[in-house]
Amino acid sequence: MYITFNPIDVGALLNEARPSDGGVCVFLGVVRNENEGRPTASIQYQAYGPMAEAEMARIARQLEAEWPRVRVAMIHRAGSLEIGEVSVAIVATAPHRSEAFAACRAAIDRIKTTVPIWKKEFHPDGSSEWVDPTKTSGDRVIEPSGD
Amino acid sequence: MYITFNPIDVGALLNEARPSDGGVCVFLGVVRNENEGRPTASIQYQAYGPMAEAEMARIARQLEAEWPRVRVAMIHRAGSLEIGEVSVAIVATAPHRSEAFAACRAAIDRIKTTVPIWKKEFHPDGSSEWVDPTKTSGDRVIEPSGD
Amino acid sequence: MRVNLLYFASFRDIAGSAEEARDLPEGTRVGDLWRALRSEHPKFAAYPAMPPAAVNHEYVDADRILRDGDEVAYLPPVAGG
Amino acid sequence: MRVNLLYFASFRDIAGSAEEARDLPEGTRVGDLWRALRSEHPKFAAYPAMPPAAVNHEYVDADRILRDGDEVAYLPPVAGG
Repeated sequence: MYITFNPIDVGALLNEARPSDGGVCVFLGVVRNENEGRPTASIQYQAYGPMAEAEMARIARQLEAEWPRVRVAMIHRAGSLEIGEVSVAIVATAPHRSEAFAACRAAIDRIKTTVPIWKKEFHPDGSSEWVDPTKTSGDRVIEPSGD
Repeated sequence: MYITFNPIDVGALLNEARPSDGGVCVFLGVVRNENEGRPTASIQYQAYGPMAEAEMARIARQLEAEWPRVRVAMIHRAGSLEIGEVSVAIVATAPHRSEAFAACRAAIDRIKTTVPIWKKEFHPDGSSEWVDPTKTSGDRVIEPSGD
Repeated sequence: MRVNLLYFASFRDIAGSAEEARDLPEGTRVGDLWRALRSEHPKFAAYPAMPPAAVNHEYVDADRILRDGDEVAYLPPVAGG
Repeated sequence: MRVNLLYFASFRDIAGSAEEARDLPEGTRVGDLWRALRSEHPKFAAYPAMPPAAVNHEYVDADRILRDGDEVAYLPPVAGG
């Protein structure tokens, strides 16, 4: 449960499973080459570090209370990221896969809602802006023709 | 989409994302230390290799037809596995996380239903048997007291 | 004609081998061959219905007609994942 | 009493700084301080309601009374993930 300015070591996260765990669900957020139909060159993530870490820990405790057999770990990047870099990694381990999937999905949804991290998109034309998900829908994407 | 007798390199699987992908969902099946309340010492996976690979490829094509923006990769182990080893790895990449989660979850459910792979459980007391999921429910587990 | 018959997992234990070549009359169907195996191995007779069957790595129905060179397998309940 | 006020992302652009110390009268609430910021920075006035606020790394309501040494932040819409 931490914020890092260094690339996330995803392989290391996969050693989280306990001997009683049969299912591991991992979610990775990756920097895309476009958003809302506009090309992206890079992303700068700014975090309110201590509060972001406290909030991620609170979310993990909350998830582990809702799914007592699940353990959740999460890491979020800060700083400047190129296309294809991992911005967030979540690992949910559980005896069975249903719980692992459900907790992992809930983790990323809650991270996006309450963890104080912001992202500035830089475009190939040199322009940039802070992303406001309350004004744009990440899922209502204009399909790029060559995608 | 293959069967391997060697440990699965999960890290390598994570390089599957395309520049337009924003979400990667990974599922790992891991050998547990118990099943249906009985302790497990190790697992032997036997695969009908060529058919298992053909069936995994068919499932991937089917998933990519249902979720056209998703790409799915899957690897299954064969041979003898210890507790904690990864038996199956699935990676679903997509522009957005909903599709990645849905396709990954469907992939493991379908693998368990139709891919011709069998597992023999070995117990600490030396006994062993082929697992028949049609007779036992993997989710109706007797809770071990210390779990 | 001759087909190659493969056995896996508990079926391999019942048959006592992993693979065997079988000479069959023309027109033999997948369901016919299963009935022959039931009569040879009493433990196969314990199965109320024909298990899932594959010819040349694809699932097939009981009425699939076998051809020379086919690879045939009856599959006990799968347990991958 | 004195609090430490932090700005992030677009709010940092509006305020022109990342951090400032503020002397406030005893009993000042989180909502009161937001109203003061609105009067200083016209762009904050564009926000119809007080944005989510945090004191000492926890979300708080507008009626939270501020105390000496508190770390206060008003948070623009988060976009992690």
